[in-house]
Amino acid sequence: MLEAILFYGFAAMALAGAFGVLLSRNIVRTAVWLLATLGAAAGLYFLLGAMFVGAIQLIVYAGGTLVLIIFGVMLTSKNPHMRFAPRRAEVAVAAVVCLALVGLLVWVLLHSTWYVGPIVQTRAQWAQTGVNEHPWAHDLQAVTQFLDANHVAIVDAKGVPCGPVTLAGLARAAWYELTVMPQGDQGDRRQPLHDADGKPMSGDQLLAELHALPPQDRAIDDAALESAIAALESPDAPARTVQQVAYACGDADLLTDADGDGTRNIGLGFLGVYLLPFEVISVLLLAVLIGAAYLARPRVPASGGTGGGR
Amino acid sequence: MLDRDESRTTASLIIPDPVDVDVTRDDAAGVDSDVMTEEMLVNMGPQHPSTHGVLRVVLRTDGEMVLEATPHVGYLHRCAEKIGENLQYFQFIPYTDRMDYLAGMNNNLAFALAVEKLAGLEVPERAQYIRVIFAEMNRIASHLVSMGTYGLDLGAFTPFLYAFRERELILDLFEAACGARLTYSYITVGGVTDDIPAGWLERCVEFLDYFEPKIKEYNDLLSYNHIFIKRTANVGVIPPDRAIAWGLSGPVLRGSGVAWDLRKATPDLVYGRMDFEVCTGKGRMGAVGDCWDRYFVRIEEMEQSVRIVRQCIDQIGGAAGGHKAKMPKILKPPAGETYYGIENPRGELGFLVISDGTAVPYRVKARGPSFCNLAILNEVATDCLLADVPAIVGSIDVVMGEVDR
Amino acid sequence: MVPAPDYIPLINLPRPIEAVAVIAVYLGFVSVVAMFFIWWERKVSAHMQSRLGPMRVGGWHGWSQSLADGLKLLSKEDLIPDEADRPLFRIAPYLAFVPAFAAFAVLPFSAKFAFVDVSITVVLIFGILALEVLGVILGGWASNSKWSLYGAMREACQIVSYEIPLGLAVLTPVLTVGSLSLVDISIDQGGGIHRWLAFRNPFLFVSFGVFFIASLAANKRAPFDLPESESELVAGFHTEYSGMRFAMFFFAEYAAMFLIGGLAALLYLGGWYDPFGIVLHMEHTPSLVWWAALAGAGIFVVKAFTMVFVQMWLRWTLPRLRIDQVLYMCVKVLLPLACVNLLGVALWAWLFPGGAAQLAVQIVLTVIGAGGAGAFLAILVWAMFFRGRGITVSMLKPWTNLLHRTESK
Amino acid sequence: MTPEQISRRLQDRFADAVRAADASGLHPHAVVEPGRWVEVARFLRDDADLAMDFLRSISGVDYPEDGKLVSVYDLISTRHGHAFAIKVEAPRDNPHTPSVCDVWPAADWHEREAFDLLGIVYDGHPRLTRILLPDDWAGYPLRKDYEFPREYHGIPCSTETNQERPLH
Repeated sequence: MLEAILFYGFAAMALAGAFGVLLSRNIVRTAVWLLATLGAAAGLYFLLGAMFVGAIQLIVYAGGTLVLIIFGVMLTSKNPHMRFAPRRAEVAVAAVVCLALVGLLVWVLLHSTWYVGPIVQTRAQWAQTGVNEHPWAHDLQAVTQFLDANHVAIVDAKGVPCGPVTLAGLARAAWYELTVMPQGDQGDRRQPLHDADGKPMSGDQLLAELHALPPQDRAIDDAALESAIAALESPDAPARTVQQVAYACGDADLLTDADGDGTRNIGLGFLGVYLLPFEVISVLLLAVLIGAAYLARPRVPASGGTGGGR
Repeated sequence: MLDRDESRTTASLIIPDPVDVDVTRDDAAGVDSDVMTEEMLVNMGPQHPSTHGVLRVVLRTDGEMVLEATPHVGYLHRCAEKIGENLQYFQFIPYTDRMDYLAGMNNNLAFALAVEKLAGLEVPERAQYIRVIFAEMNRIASHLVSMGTYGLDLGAFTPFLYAFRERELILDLFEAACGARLTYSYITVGGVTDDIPAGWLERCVEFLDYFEPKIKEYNDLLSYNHIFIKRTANVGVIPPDRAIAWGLSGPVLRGSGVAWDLRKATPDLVYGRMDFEVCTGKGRMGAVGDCWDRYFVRIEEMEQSVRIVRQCIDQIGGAAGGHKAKMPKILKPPAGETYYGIENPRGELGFLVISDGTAVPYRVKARGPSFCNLAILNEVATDCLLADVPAIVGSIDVVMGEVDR
Repeated sequence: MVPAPDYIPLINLPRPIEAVAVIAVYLGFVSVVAMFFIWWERKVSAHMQSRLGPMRVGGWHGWSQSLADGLKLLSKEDLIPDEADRPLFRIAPYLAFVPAFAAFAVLPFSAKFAFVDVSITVVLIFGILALEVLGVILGGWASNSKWSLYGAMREACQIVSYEIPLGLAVLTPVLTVGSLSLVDISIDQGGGIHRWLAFRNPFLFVSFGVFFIASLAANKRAPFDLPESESELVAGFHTEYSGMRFAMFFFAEYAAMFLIGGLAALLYLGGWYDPFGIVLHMEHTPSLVWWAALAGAGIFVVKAFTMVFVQMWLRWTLPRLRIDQVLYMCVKVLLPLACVNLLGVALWAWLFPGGAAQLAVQIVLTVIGAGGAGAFLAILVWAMFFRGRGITVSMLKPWTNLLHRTESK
Repeated sequence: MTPEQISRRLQDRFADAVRAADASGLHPHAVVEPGRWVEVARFLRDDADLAMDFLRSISGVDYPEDGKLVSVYDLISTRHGHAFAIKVEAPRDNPHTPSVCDVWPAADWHEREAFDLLGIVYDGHPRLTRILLPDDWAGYPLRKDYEFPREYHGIPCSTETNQERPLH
């Protein structure tokens, strides 16, 4: 319920901000409306659980770009009430460009496949699945079946199926095999994976269970499972922990989503798959920096105010 | 785009009324590639925390860069000179107090000496010693205030309070001698109004012993503070020849390395018998004649004043005569004129007194040191940053009462 | 990857209600602390300047002085300059006020009292603090006075340029610990003063200095308080503000001071762990887990207060820097230093696996760091109690013998 | 150099320009022709023996009975230490005196003050405007026959109806 309110609120704020940017005449007012839009975008990112991207959005856009816009305005504007009076031709050109953009946006909207699968990513979405407990709060009894490549159905201690949990969530629960905190503390949310008699499940036990699954329950194709199990049983993989099993079953970046908000994904993405574009952008920014430094070079020799006879 | 020169000539200090500027019209001449920051006329004063008193400096700035700084004075003008033409000689003494209200004793002394020279009066030796003691103590008090407010101008709040803690003790001594703490009128024509109370000299020595280590404390706290040096060294440099050409005097002149001190150049009273050095700026932290030098000259002068007062206190025992010469009921100096200048804490305070034989002077002209020192502000403050203007004004140490008279 | 302690909700209510309850506690605590700082700064600056500071308002040492200031500001007239940009003028104080307090949601006071335990709390704090700049800039721009315009311009270039060294200085501990979450960083520093990150290796030692200086600048404090420099710009960006709006700027500054103090404690000075490893031990014994949380929170607050005291100490001793010196220091001194530290820490982690040599380095640095701080404290105590007062009583003796003045010596 | 030597040196250098030189009194001075005053000033400053490089003050004095406004220039040499004064007279009704701003920049503000309070116009001064009084103030206060204004911009100035002349 809260997420719905927040989501629509942020969306409305973003739209209002965008219109504000279009309609307001005073340049500093436009900057404030832009702030509203960027803030709303950050809010949406947070709602999506992408905390890192939301924070970076705030830092870079709201804190950086916007400040520089206002700073530029302050230095160069003749007076605060400067109005824009665009000419007829300019309005026309702007209209054409905008319509083209809108068209592109609509096309993308229509053609993209909106995967509306029961992916459990955030606590918010988990709440919608009717279970108001935190997924990790359960005594995760056993993995009953694979729902799809990335999800398993889990039965808790009382045998009640607690709905789809991502392997990531499973790995996270296992990740916190609590060497520090004793298990079983009443308020403890992060239960480790237990086996039947209450001991934390080890990698081998999970492996055994996955083996024991009847084929039809295995949504994952056999080849991947076999290869994973083979890799696990190879002599040089001594400590088979749950997350290694999860890692073997899922695809490469399964484990990477362990902490749930994608920072690791972003890092791997930037330095892994998309290294080249990342470097190109940094070179571009360097050029911008040098340009700005050149533009703002001091025309009057600011020799630290030595003054003296003129 | 408003043409740049047109905005320079309009001297209107208020922001021009909103104009519908068609930003997109690209007239080739107006817009050049660089970032065109717009010049502003900024009014620093007359109500401004760092212009000592009611000084107004109109700054033409381009961003943080100050292109021109024109001081406007006259907000504290009380036409003291016109009043001087309607008062008897000794009645004008209280007016001299209010000129440089931080160094009342020195102002009285200047006028009293001018009138005594005009009237050919001979002041007893003891009175001369008392006058030198009070003049030098007032110099210390005045330099303390200038050191404290200079710290304030640069953002260091604490030295101001330490300086006033010491100044209070001097004011207590003055209060014991003449009852007043700011406008004393203690030194009058012919000597001093009253002799110093018993035990005053011992308390004065006690103060000097307490005060001497304090100067070292100020140096550690402010003078050698790295940020203070960064803010004042090489800022507002006045070369010696320009200083003399502009008629600067006092610590401002000596800060530029010119060893010109009226206590040595034209020694009056008992200054001849005192041994003290003239402290000049040596460019220790930057160029000779920068703000730091002017500031440090004042600190060194405080030490010299302490030496002078100690010597006076030793020698006053042997001095003959009372505290005041025998004065006629109404002083009618012979017709004539004289100009007499002495070394006030801020520079040369000189009085041109013209008498026409009656009991009232024909013309009294006061040459205020701050009036002359302030004139160079425009030349020094161009091409400096906005934050340097308070530093330069503070180092020139202006008292508006003396500028506007 | 050090496993984080488990996370216990304070009260087992459904999430939103729990959130509201915790917000009330956090904001209440933080605003009381901010009020305390206002009073404390006046007392600290007073005693540094050989005067007493507030003594009368509300009894002992004028403890309710900041309350009285708040009420006074409330009753003051809220005037808006006529040529000002009305809506912006009104928004600006909120934009400056809200981030300073919002950032506390993410600041963990102790293992248990981490209200929002997201694994990237450091980045979140900087995201939230980035908004504060806008409040000040809009405030300066909207009040349509030349002084506030200068204040806003200085604020813009100072804060934006100091975010880079600050960010890098924060990255160094994150790099050593390997997690962006403040909880993990603090846990890594448990178990004794030698494990504190500031003494972990020389690069971190220097990076603590860089962090503190950059945080002073980012918080417009002490030698970097150019945006509201009284002696040049009258009152900088909040020249035209009065009444409650001014109080918001004022309040936000002190809350941000507490935040900076907290961040310094968490990132470099061992979070909520005491110098002797007691709290870590308590956290391990199941029965004392709750007491460990409370003790941890207490130690964290004490550390934050000491850092705030150092900020105040600097304010009342150092004069103000000029804007070009501030930027020179940022670009030419702090930035290269921060980069070198970051590189150094990475190399250190790679070349210096640990063990005895690492422990030796830690102990040496602890002696230098803690020893230095202890020496300062000793001088402070000595100066307060043993240094002669200077003004002898006889100097202040009243002048009783004024009447019978001696004629001659 | 003693004042007598200075005045003698001046007189034989500028026989026609320097008139009555009274070197004996308390205020040794010489009266100089306005026409040649800038030339004499430059000589005073640049001459090696005189080296009067420090202009202490310029005081305007009003002598209504002689009908002239005198500018008194007090000079001193920071090199030799001797002081000397120069007087330049100007008629009272249309007082014009050449400005010595380019000889001694110090004269800038002193001349503006003399202009402001006595009305002596200094030709050649870069910005001869009022310095102490408001720009639109009428009259020159330090003149003996100055009539104190009844009010200024609505602010009542003086209540005495019949203002008696100054004491002399």
